[in-house]
Amino acid sequence: MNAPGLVLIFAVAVLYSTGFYLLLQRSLMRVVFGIVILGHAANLSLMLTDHAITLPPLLTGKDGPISDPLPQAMALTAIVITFGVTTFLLALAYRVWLGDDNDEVPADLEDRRIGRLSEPEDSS
Amino acid sequence: MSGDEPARAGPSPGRAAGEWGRADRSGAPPENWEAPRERWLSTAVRPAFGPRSVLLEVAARLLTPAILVFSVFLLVSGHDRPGGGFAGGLVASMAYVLRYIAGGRRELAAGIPMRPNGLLALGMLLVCGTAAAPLLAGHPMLEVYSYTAHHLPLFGEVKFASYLLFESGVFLIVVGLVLSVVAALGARMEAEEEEIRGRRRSGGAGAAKGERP
Amino acid sequence: MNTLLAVPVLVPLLGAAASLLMRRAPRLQQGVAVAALTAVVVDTVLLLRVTADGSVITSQAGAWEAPLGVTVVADPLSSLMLAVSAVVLLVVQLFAIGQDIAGLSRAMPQVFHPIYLVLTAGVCLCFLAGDLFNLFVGFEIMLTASYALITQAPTRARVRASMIYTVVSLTSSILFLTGIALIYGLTGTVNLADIAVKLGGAPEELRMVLALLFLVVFGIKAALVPMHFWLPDSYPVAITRISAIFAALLTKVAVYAIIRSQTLLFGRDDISAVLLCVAIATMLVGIFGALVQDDINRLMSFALVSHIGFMIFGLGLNSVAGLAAVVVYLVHHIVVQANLFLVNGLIRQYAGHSSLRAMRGLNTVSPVMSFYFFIPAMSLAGLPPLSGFVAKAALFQAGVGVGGWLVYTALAAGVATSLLTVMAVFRIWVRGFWGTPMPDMVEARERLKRGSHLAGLRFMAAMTGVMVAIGLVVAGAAGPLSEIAFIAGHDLMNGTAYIEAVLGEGAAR
Amino acid sequence: MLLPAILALHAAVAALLPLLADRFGARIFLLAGLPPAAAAVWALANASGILSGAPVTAGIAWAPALKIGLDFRVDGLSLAMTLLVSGVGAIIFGYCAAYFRADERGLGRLAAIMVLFAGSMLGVVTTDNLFALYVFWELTSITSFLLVGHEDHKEQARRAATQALVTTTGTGLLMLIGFIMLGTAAGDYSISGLVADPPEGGPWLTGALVLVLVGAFAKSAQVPLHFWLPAAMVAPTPVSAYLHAAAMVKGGVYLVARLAPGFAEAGVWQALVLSVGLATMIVGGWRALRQDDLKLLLAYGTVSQLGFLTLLGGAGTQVAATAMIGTLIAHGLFKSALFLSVGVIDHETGSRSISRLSGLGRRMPLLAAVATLAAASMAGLPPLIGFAAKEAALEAFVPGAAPSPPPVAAGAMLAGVALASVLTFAYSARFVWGAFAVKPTVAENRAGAPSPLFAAAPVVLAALSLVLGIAPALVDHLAQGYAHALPAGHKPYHLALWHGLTPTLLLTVLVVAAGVALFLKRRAVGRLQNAMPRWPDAEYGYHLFLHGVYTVALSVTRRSQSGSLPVYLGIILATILALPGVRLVAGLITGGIAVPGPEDGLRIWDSPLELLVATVIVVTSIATVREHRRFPSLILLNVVGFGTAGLFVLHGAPDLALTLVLVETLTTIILVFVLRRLPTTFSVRPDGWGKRLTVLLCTAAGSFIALALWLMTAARSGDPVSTGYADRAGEAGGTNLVNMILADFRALDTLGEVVVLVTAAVAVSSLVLLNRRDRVVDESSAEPAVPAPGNAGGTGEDPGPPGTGALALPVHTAGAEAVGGEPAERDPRRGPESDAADADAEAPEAPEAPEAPDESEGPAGGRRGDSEQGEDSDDER
Repeated sequence: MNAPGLVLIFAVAVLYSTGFYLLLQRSLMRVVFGIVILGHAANLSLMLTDHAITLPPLLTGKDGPISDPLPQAMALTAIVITFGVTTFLLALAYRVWLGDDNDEVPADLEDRRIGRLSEPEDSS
Repeated sequence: MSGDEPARAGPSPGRAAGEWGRADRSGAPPENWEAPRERWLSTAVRPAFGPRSVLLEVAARLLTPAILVFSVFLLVSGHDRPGGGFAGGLVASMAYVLRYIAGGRRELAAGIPMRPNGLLALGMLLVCGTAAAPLLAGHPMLEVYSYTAHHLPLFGEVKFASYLLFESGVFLIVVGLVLSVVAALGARMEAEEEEIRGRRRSGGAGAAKGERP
Repeated sequence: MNTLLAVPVLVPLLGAAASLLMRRAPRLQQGVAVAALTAVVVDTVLLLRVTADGSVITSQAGAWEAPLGVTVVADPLSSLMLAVSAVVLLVVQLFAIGQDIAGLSRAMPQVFHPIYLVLTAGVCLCFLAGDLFNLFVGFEIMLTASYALITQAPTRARVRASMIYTVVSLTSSILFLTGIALIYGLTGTVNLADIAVKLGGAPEELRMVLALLFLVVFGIKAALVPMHFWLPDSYPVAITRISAIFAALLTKVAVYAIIRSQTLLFGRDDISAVLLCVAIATMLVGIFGALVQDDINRLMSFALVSHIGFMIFGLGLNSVAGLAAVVVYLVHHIVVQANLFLVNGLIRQYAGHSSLRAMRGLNTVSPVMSFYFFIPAMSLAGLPPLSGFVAKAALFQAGVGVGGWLVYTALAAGVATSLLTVMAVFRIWVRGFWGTPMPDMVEARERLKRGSHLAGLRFMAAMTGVMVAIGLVVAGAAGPLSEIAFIAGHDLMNGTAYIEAVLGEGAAR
Repeated sequence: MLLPAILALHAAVAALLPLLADRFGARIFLLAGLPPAAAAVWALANASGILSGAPVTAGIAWAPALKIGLDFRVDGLSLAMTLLVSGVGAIIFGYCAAYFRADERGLGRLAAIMVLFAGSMLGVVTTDNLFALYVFWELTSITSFLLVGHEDHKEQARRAATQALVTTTGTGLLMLIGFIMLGTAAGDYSISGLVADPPEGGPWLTGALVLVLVGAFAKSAQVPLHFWLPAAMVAPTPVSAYLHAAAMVKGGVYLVARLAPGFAEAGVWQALVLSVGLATMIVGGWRALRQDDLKLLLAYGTVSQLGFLTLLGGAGTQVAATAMIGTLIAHGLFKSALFLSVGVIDHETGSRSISRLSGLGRRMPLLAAVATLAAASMAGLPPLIGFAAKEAALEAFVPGAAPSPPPVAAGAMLAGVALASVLTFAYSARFVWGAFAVKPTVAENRAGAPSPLFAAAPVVLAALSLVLGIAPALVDHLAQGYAHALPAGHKPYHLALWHGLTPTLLLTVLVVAAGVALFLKRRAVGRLQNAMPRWPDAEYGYHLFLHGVYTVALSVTRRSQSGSLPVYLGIILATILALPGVRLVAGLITGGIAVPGPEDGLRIWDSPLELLVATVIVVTSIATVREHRRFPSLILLNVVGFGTAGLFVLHGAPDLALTLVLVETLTTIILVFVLRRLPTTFSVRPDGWGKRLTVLLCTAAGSFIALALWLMTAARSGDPVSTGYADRAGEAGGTNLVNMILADFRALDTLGEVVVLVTAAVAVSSLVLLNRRDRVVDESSAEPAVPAPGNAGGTGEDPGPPGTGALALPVHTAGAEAVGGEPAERDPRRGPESDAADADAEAPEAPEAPEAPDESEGPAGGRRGDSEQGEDSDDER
């Protein structure tokens, strides 16, 4: 009886899909957006391991099932971690932009150099 | 956590230099993210966005103590109702972000009691110290100790628990994080932008007087 | 026990906090860092002594019992990893101090030491975590510290490289979190031992899905083919001390996580076939990449990828001997990889770069440095009598002992990879160390001899020498090491000891 | 336990030598000779005991759990090998003291490595553990790599060293696998135990033996793996004399002989050993016949002799074993003597080419006599030890004289041995003639006689050949010590000069006659050799192998390592789909995973509100993807966040919702800080297959995760552990469970989390708050390679090819301001733009160019000169 409703599952699927899609873009900012959305998706997934509509996990004496506090605590931790790391990613994106004057994820130069070789450079 | 203290508006550039720059052995000019670069900013301090709004600035100043009190409430009452160190810290830092948005980086500098780095280090010491203290008695780390004062005037029965210290550390760290991010991604960029603007002007006219005509 | 298990995490963190306050006193920062790391080394060695007989010790953070509170666990595998990592961390730290003395870290803000200590704590927490979510947190500490470190002295190349590194790592973190959600959804717990018990009652197919998902999650960080691309693009670009510690430790932490999860959590299902295929691909693709590189650091990074494949090979054997071989391999590889990257740091002093295309005659320029390079290079190539040989002998022995056509294929790939590794590392030797020295390298040597950097450089060289010596000690102590490795392998294959140590007698049923 | 101590002495002396080289010059070789001399003396002192059947054993535990142990066991065979390896070694070290000049480069290193080699070789021939054998075996490979490459400024030397290393370590690895297979089959890694009680036959054993033999053959330069040995002749002559005549190349022969008593009966063994040995013997002899460089002549002669030894060692009969020990000793003595003589000639005249030497017999009579004596031993003439050994060898294959090999094979072997002996005689004669004769067409060399010390070593070695020839009983004693382990023939056989008028004696006479004829007709032979088609050369195979490996490596790397982040992430997603994704689908199809029905959890929603919020999230997140303007997409992102927070509220998570709203607000503000600097729209990817594929991939991955989540949560049985928290809340003193978990129950997670925050904060500020001038730090000033005077940043160093450094572009910082003179990317390999990398790729290979002149010197020259005859003109890539 634990599984969440299909609507929410669908929402999670959409969040992950859009997050992944943004992540696969070349624009740095969209990559950051992707991480933010994926963060929501993961936190929502944690939440969905629990029964649906329930009371908050506050022991106030009210009747009724309370929601599972552990995923909430984990999601809270994850939200804050994601926030910290996202700000770093943002600073990094800004710096890439500062250096290259280009809002795109740069490709690795050495890889591209090797990619252009047609013959092994030395085989001795 | 002190509230708004206009009297401490802006640390002197020298002190700032000491904090940020000395460690850099290159002998480069000291880095001070908050102290104004007087050359370029003799007359005006721009807020982060748009023209300066006195109303917003005053509102922000007035709101700050209230927000801070609320954040402390969240911190202290976290064990029994929604809140806690994170929420409290985030709310407290909101106060500063608001001030920054309203009044620019100078306004921000005026409001904060301590450098973000100090907050971070202090918070981390608190958190880790609380975590490590039980080890001295051979107990597992992070064990919570509490002491209940039964007959306190005015408050009656009050419980002091070591997790409050822990939460305070969390609170400080969250505030420190937001402040350093605002300082880095907001104030710093702002300063750069002004510098560029000023340089462009001085390159043309040779006199960088102020921001506005 | 409580203290022993808490020190590797808390002491570096306290040191980091103190160190953050001392930004104006670099000497003091160095002192704090060395003191904290020394404490960790002493502590982890004691831990190793306690657990060397196969016992598993635990501590419940906050004194709450196991599935509720967070458990910190040390078994032979984790304490061995801790001890080796701590020693390597300390030596690299001292190397970094040498660089500071030589004035080579001028442009870096004084945050290296605190963040390095945070990295230490993160690595230790990963090894000690007895809780899946806590493992996630440990990973995050380690990764965030690594983001901060890889961007030290940010050139444009470094910023680019760290972008790739950060985004890939973040992706793996998100997937890790997703995996935790799935596991919690299925079992309702995050305590590793408890998960192990509860997964027993779960449908096998779902367990397999989780096992594979976690293989991917940790495989990204361990740089398993086909998820290895980010590593050779990012590690070589960081400054010496940082690429050394990254290459030595970060992937190994992920390998540790793979071992732990695939044995303790998913041990009852057999995904050896997948592991072996991944291992074959990783070994070959990695070493092929190494063969065509011109930059020593990049070459080493590809070789690193390739040799992760050896460890996965051992894990895929799914036998005590295989796991024991992996443990030996891990210890060997941590030391050797750190060593090689430190030597590359020394090479940069003479050559100014690490490209083989403009490098000749280092052998003549600095015989001592050539020695420091040759020993770990031999060891990496698995040539006797060094630790690499012991590890490889253990691995091949385990492979032959298991048998089966897939294992034989993997063995063949392992032999081919070993030969290609010989070719790759000796290519560095032949092209970079042999030949008539480049004139500017000779000049550089003369300048270094006269310069004010000499003391620092000597210290750096001495630390590299210490690392070489540690590598030799690992080879010499192969007896005790392999004994502990077999005990660890036995514990891993069995799992009962771990579960009962965490959850109490009889919990493993 | 003295033997391990002697081995340790080798290592200790080796460590000492580089320190002493500056002070003592070439005299350090006298010190270097002490450990081998000690080993030889030790062997002699223990000889009687060992030969009487009591092997000396010693052992040092290394890794017992892995069955790796340094166990030693010296029996008859080991004793013979020890005497050869260490005895001849000591003599050669003495010779080195005279050969090398004090100003030779890297003298200390050379001496040290030679001592290490001597120690490793001693280990090879005395150890009793398969792993330890491999250890010492590979140590000889590595030391020989360093010795061959000693003159590392020569391209030729580097190439030859690499070739030898790759060949021997590659096959060594196969051998290791073979050892492990043997050890696993027998449950024992001790060689003596393995030989005494060999594992059962079968494909397993066959495979193991083939692998082991491949390693042995490569080490002993057997056809077709022989090519590395002649190439390795670029090493200094004493090194060649030691490694490539006396010691290292005997390793494979030793291994064959060592295992023969246990495995000679195995079918594959005899077939392999006998055929390879025979082929090597003839190919080597045939090629030796036409070399111009004396050293190469000897090298091919060595190849031939090694084939001979392999043949004898593998035959597995007492007579053959006796012959093998005799030949082993004889070859070690005469070949070293000959190499050392060539060294003297080279040293005195500066040439080793037959076509340039003339009249040395007159100038160096002593040397000529010594070399002739040694060559006579090689040719198998009485009264030298070589003769006695060859007699034994012929005897071993007289059909019917021994139970194995079968008569037909034995006849073939006998014919082969005879043919090889003819060739040997011919090239021996050619050697003496080429080195010392007066040739009318060649100007006479002007060279003085060598110093007595210099000539001493060849004299001693040749004299030993003679003494042992006259008194072969000494060697016979050794030989019987080994041979008695093998099945006996019809009658006992001893090494002697005179056995009476036997068929073998007759054969010897025939051999000598044919050899003389072959020598006299050398011009005709040369023409014949030129006329013969060139055999497919194994060296060509080696180059093919290398080229193949590098081509495969390049194409794999080029295809896999694209350097593009979106591609990398796409592959990660694809892996998720390929591994757990496929598994999940497979489970659903086979029914291994239960799909919950309406009765156990399948429902659309729990409240209409949920549907509303979910719709908002879905719509806005899809809109975020489609929106390319920066601020609208930021607002959409924000709505996604708040929508998620709304779901949290519905799920009874006010703490979470509160935190998420706060975090979302802060994130938005910070995003605005950065976004206002960036372009107003994001770059858009063109529509097309790539985009469609991306959409498909992402949708599949997202759906997989959601589906897995649904199935997993549905499959949970039992309550989560968190129900325990409510019971313990009283103990902890609070009512908000989430906060209690964060601050108390699982405070360690929170501790870690805040550490992450601190680190992120420090990282952000250290990344952005750099001094202006350091904003983009120069690579070399961050870690200055060489702080050049007057250029503190070290930016003046640009060791790369010219032209790339200048391509460093100024960096544009915020807005349009260019930081002038920004020395961005100094690393020559990492040009800031692809043009730079292009220029780089096309730059000529500078490092190799200056070394071309070197190739005209040394053995390379000899080989080149030889190529006019159409041989060895291997295209060197």
